[in-house]
Amino acid sequence: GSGSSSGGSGAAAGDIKLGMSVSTLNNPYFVQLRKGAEDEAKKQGVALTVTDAQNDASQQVNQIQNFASQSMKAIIINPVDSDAAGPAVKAAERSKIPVIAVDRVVNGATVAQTVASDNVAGGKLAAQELAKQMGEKGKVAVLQGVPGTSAARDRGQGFTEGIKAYPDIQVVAQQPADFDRTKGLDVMTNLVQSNPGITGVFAENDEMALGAVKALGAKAGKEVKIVGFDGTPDGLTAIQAGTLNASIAQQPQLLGQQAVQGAIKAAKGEKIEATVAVPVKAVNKDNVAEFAGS
Amino acid sequence: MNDEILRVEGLRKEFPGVVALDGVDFTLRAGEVHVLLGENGAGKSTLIKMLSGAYHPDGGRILVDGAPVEIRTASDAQRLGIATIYQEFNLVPQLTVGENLALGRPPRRFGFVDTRRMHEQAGELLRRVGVDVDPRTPVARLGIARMQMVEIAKALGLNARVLIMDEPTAVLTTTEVERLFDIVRQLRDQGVAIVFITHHLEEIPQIGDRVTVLRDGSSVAEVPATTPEDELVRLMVGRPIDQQYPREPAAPGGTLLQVRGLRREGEFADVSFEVRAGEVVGLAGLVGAGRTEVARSIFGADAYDSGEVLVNGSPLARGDVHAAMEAGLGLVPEDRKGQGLVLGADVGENLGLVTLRRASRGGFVDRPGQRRAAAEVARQLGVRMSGLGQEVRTLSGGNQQKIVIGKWLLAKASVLILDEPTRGVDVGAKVEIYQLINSLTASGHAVLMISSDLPEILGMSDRVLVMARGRLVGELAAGEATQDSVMALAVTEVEDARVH
Amino acid sequence: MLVSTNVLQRKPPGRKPPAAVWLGENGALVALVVLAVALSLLSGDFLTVTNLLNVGVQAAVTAILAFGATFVIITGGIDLSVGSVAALSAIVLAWTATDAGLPWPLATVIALAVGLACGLVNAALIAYGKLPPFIATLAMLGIARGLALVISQGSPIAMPEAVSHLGDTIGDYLPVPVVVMLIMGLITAVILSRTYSGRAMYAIGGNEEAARLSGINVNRQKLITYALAGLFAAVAGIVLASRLASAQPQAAAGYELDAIAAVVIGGASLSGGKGRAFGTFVGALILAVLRNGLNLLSVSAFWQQVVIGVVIALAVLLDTLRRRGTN
Amino acid sequence: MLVSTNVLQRKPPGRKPPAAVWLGENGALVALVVLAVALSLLSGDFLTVTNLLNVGVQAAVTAILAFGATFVIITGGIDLSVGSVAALSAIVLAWTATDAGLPWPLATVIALAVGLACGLVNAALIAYGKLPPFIATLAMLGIARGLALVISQGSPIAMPEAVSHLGDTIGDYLPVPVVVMLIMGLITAVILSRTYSGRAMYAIGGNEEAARLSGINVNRQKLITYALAGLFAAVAGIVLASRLASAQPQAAAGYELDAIAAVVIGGASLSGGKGRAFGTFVGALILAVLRNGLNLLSVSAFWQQVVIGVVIALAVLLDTLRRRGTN
Ligand SMILES: Nc1ncnc2c1ncn2[C@@H]1O[C@H](COP(=O)(O)OP(=O)(O)OP(=O)(O)O)[C@@H](O)[C@H]1O
Ligand SMILES: Nc1ncnc2c1ncn2[C@@H]1O[C@H](COP(=O)(O)OP(=O)(O)OP(=O)(O)O)[C@@H](O)[C@H]1O
Ligand SMILES: [Mg+2]
Ligand SMILES: [Mg+2]
Repeated sequence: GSGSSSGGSGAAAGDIKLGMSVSTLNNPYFVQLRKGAEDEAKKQGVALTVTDAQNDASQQVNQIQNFASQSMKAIIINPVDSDAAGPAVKAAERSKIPVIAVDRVVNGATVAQTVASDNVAGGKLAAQELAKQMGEKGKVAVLQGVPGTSAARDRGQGFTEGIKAYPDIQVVAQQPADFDRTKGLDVMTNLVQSNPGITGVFAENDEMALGAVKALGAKAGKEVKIVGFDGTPDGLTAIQAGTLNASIAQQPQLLGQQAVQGAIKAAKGEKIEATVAVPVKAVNKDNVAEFAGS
Repeated sequence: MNDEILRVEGLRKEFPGVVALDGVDFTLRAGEVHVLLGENGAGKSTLIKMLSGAYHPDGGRILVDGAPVEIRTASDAQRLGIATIYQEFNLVPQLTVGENLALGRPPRRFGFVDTRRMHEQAGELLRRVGVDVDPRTPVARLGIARMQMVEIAKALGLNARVLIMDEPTAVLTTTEVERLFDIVRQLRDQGVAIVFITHHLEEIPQIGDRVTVLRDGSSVAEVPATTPEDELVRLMVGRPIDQQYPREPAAPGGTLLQVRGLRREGEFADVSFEVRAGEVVGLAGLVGAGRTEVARSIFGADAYDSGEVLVNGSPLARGDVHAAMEAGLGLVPEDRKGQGLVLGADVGENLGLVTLRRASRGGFVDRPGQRRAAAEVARQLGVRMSGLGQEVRTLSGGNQQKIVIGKWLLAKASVLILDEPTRGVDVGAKVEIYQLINSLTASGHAVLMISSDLPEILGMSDRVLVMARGRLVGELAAGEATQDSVMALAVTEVEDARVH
Repeated sequence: MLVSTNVLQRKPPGRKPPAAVWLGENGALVALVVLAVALSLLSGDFLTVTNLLNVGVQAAVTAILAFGATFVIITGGIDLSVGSVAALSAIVLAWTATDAGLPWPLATVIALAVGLACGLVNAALIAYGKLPPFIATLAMLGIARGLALVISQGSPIAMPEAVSHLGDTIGDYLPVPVVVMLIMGLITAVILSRTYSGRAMYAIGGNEEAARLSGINVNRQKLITYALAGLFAAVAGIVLASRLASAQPQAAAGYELDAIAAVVIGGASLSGGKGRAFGTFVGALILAVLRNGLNLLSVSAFWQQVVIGVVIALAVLLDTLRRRGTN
Repeated sequence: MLVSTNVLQRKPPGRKPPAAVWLGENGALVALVVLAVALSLLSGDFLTVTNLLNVGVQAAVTAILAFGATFVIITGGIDLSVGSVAALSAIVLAWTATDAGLPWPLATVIALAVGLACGLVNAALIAYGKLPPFIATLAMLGIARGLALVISQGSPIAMPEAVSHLGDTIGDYLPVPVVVMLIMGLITAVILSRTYSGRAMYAIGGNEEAARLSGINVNRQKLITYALAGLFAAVAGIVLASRLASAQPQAAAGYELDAIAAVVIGGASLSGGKGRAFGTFVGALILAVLRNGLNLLSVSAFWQQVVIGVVIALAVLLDTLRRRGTN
């Protein structure tokens, strides 16, 4: 089973109960993040409860409130939206429960620690990586995530800023594919029709990138360079196969692991760093072996 | 008796709050027409629904050919050779006539429905009952009367040994009734046993052999069909009725309703007449003559192409029910289920529907006041119900009809158009409705009454208009109107307004 | 008088005790109670004042949307746009109050007007354009969401401080969303049972043709019905945004199904003519209690959807079986 | 007898020319043609063979789901679970073929059986449990999705090579999904118009009581109806996963609304008794053409939803207005 509450085997960490609200489990990236957290919790022998906010900010508030009534010792929040997470965190604050933010920052309230890799920075890195692969010239299409979500916003913003540095690269189309592989396939197929000269694709997550890989068939990774985001297992496999050129790996498992470590410390009342930066890395054919193992 | 097909012993059926049947005994022989008689709500329909598998009895038993049987579903009944024409139509409006006739048992070829043969067979059946309608017409396009004929054809198609007909004549005119009786007699002579329910007592000696009278859910008598009407009424209602059509003419006043040159392409043309205060004007004609269409157009329920309707001298906007009501018109529609009632709502709610606006102040409804008024009308009409809270769907057919009339009686419309108002209403309650019509006209209101029940038209109208093929073909004063004179007009050869 | 009147009951009316009648009409309530009892046995955290207030807050937005949907469903229609309209209204409020710099009371009025307008467009398409309600409101679902994104440029907008208090508590305990939910519920109950329009909604849903021939201006009443749904959606959107102190263009996505589910669990029928404010309220509470309980019990995320599905089916099954038992 | 019966019939049948009848019954087709013409004027890339085949492929999954939903909607029901069931079936196929190591034909049969089973559970809840279809299938929506997540642990599973050919083309051009869609459409048309069950579906949707009293075993026909919807969903799920060569637990989320919209755009009524396979096909094409066109025209992400909403409303409006003109 995919039991999310990994019971503590040893009483080493006492009866520490942690709650974690993940923005969505619709996406392998967050499934990885959860896995990292659960593995760490098991290792440290604490009870961790994971809930899925299904990309709905208000449901996330509900979950944080519910954690507070369950008297969790610390709460990990993976915000659906940075701004909307504020009131939720405030609610926990009132109950004097420390909150760790993971993957996205929380605005409008103070958290004990933020464990994140920067999406905007990731977007910039993606622009650099794609430019490098394309020889700094050509036409690019962008597959956007669900409009209005912070990941789509930040990655898009980072990419747009980053790509400006390359005057010979033109962004000829930006279309939403909702972080979904099927939509990535359909939208890419359509874009190839209207923009036959595309030589580069940036997809705001690996799922859409893999859809684009399908759409481009034999051209994927060769005539048309594709850069994804997240470094999911399927994405890494595609990089090894040479159909995906690169992905911005955020090491979600590491994020989850760090967050749990921070939460345990906070629960015990220890002092912790305000921010833990988990590096983003461009994964490509050259370094994919390092990541594939993890 | 050796030719006895069906026997019912001590049958009981209870609904929440009502015992519909309380120990009914009844026998049916091959080759007879057995009439079931009883007031509205006496339990006739409930009884036959247990024979057809629509309801399951709470007590008693049913024997077919001397052996007790369980009839749980419609297919059980079909297997036993029992076919039923229900009081409320059971047709699928979206499907074609042919498909409705073969519903549940379409002819098949290689496992697939054989549409061609289905429609051929349907054509034959329709010819047998004498309706000339294309089997490929969707049922939704038929009028009430022709739907009834389709129902009859559908039951005939089952080639049953027992044929049950629940008020088949309620919406038919003399012509179709004659036609139906011919068919019934043929079937009877072939040995089919027929259960026949009607509120038209004059039909009993014409078609029946024996009569079983139900009262308050029990069988109270079994008499030959030749029993005099008075005696039947006494058995049914418990006391005699002295006058069936108690019309008390009022002095006619000014013109309330004027219809001038009304025409709708393909439906009716040149319809002009007036109705004066205090009058009851009857509108007669064969089925399909277009009376319903004219009535609906006057009331604004349908639009028309040209012509004019004036109420109290002022012209009425076309196709605007609301305006018609404001001006003082009312319409009791012929199709109570489709147009008259909110079946899922309760009696009080339905009775209060027309007067809802009037009972509202500043948007809020005076519900206690509405309930009181509803209770009063229900009492006047003798509605048999467990209370104002009973869902209209569960009322007997005749009682439903009383609700449709009742809600318009509450509205006190100055010109009330009644389309088949006493369809399915028992003799006693009919008299009550006629009395109410009298009191309306006595207080200066007027009534335009469409009815396929010719005696009713003759008995209650001060003046009779006759329509044929979408045109008004004649007008008869109360004195000159007789069965023959009206029918003679109804079949006049005129140019058909319905031909394009 | 020749005819006897309506006292034909040989069987004594056989009235049920009032409690039974009331329960009979509120089958969903039984399900809610069963659910609550089960949860308080399973989790010590469930039956605490704070948690129950949380459940109230968590039910509020769905309940308000569902109250609006109740009107529509009673007329035999459906409104898929409520979630999107809620988001659009909130975005309009936040945008007019911050970017356009209008005072917040004016911004609030504009936001409510936007909700109303969306409802009126739905109604016009349905009543005059004869579109099936499913299609008209599905179109509005996309349009309102799209406009919310366009106006906000895809980013959340902070709510004006003053309005955000709608997400707070009165005193230390009483959460404002709960109060708003109760008020909207009361308004719904009064409209449905006491006003002309409310009664007309039942008639239209029961038999539109009969309603029309009884002089009810069906088109006008449909305008009122969908306008109310739009207005309620705007209120729900504002409450939601206040809780988050931020108006999100993606807020309340998918809530339409929850709202409709609450109405149907509450005993309404999608074919119209049936439904009550109290039933809808109970329906919304069942959904909120269920989600809250699953969190408290730490049911794994993947299994939660399964459990929610099973419990919703069971809750309504309980109701239909019980009702069949009575008949 | 006073009159011969035949004088009653005066009105000649008044048939319209066949083309008009056909168009009149396929109003959505007009909308599709208008849309296609508009797009080919706006974008030179639209009217190419490749692009049209793309549109076909992109319509396939929705169309297959919608064919299944057509059965349900004709009976007056609704099926919200088709998207989830599609995902579950695909996951089951991929999982049994890879993790459990079964041969792919067996895995495929199991996947189809899973879809069928989901449909049967829906039907049992509706026919025997008397649950409203909305609730029963909403429950199944959650249950099937949850099970897909549980089985897959939330991660995509690779599809067996052999099955993935379903996503390829026959020869150089003809895409298999298009072929599958056409076959499923044909099956739907034949079932609806030629089989006992198909005709029974119309009868049940038009007047359930009449159907029952005519000896149709309504419960059994509902079982068949929802079972077909489940089976079609499984086929859609397998086609979808084959296109990606990977079964995704979140695949086809939200597709239920698209499927229902396709059916309704195609002329069916949610109150039952109406609907045709060809109409549904056209409805699904309209949605696919629309999405394809927006990509070709590079409409901005935020505006896309607005445009889709407006065009859907206009397409159906065109149909209702035209129909009103004729009558
Ligand atoms: N489903 C039901 N639920 C509750 N009461 C019912 C139901 N069906 C019938 N009844 C009641 O049973 C009684 C008998 O009804 P039934 O329809 O058999 O009368 P009927 O003799 O056919 O009358 P009519 O001449 O008006 O058709 C009525 O009081 C009716 O209200
Ligand atoms: N013999 C016929 N030939 C052609 N159309 C007919 C015929 N009979 C009826 N119709 C049409 O069927 C519809 C309804 O018929 P219905 O049997 O209800 O009669 P009606 O028009 O209501 O007349 P009435 O109320 O006088 O019986 C009308 O549109 C009518 O024009
Ligand atoms: Mg009866
Ligand atoms: Mg008529």
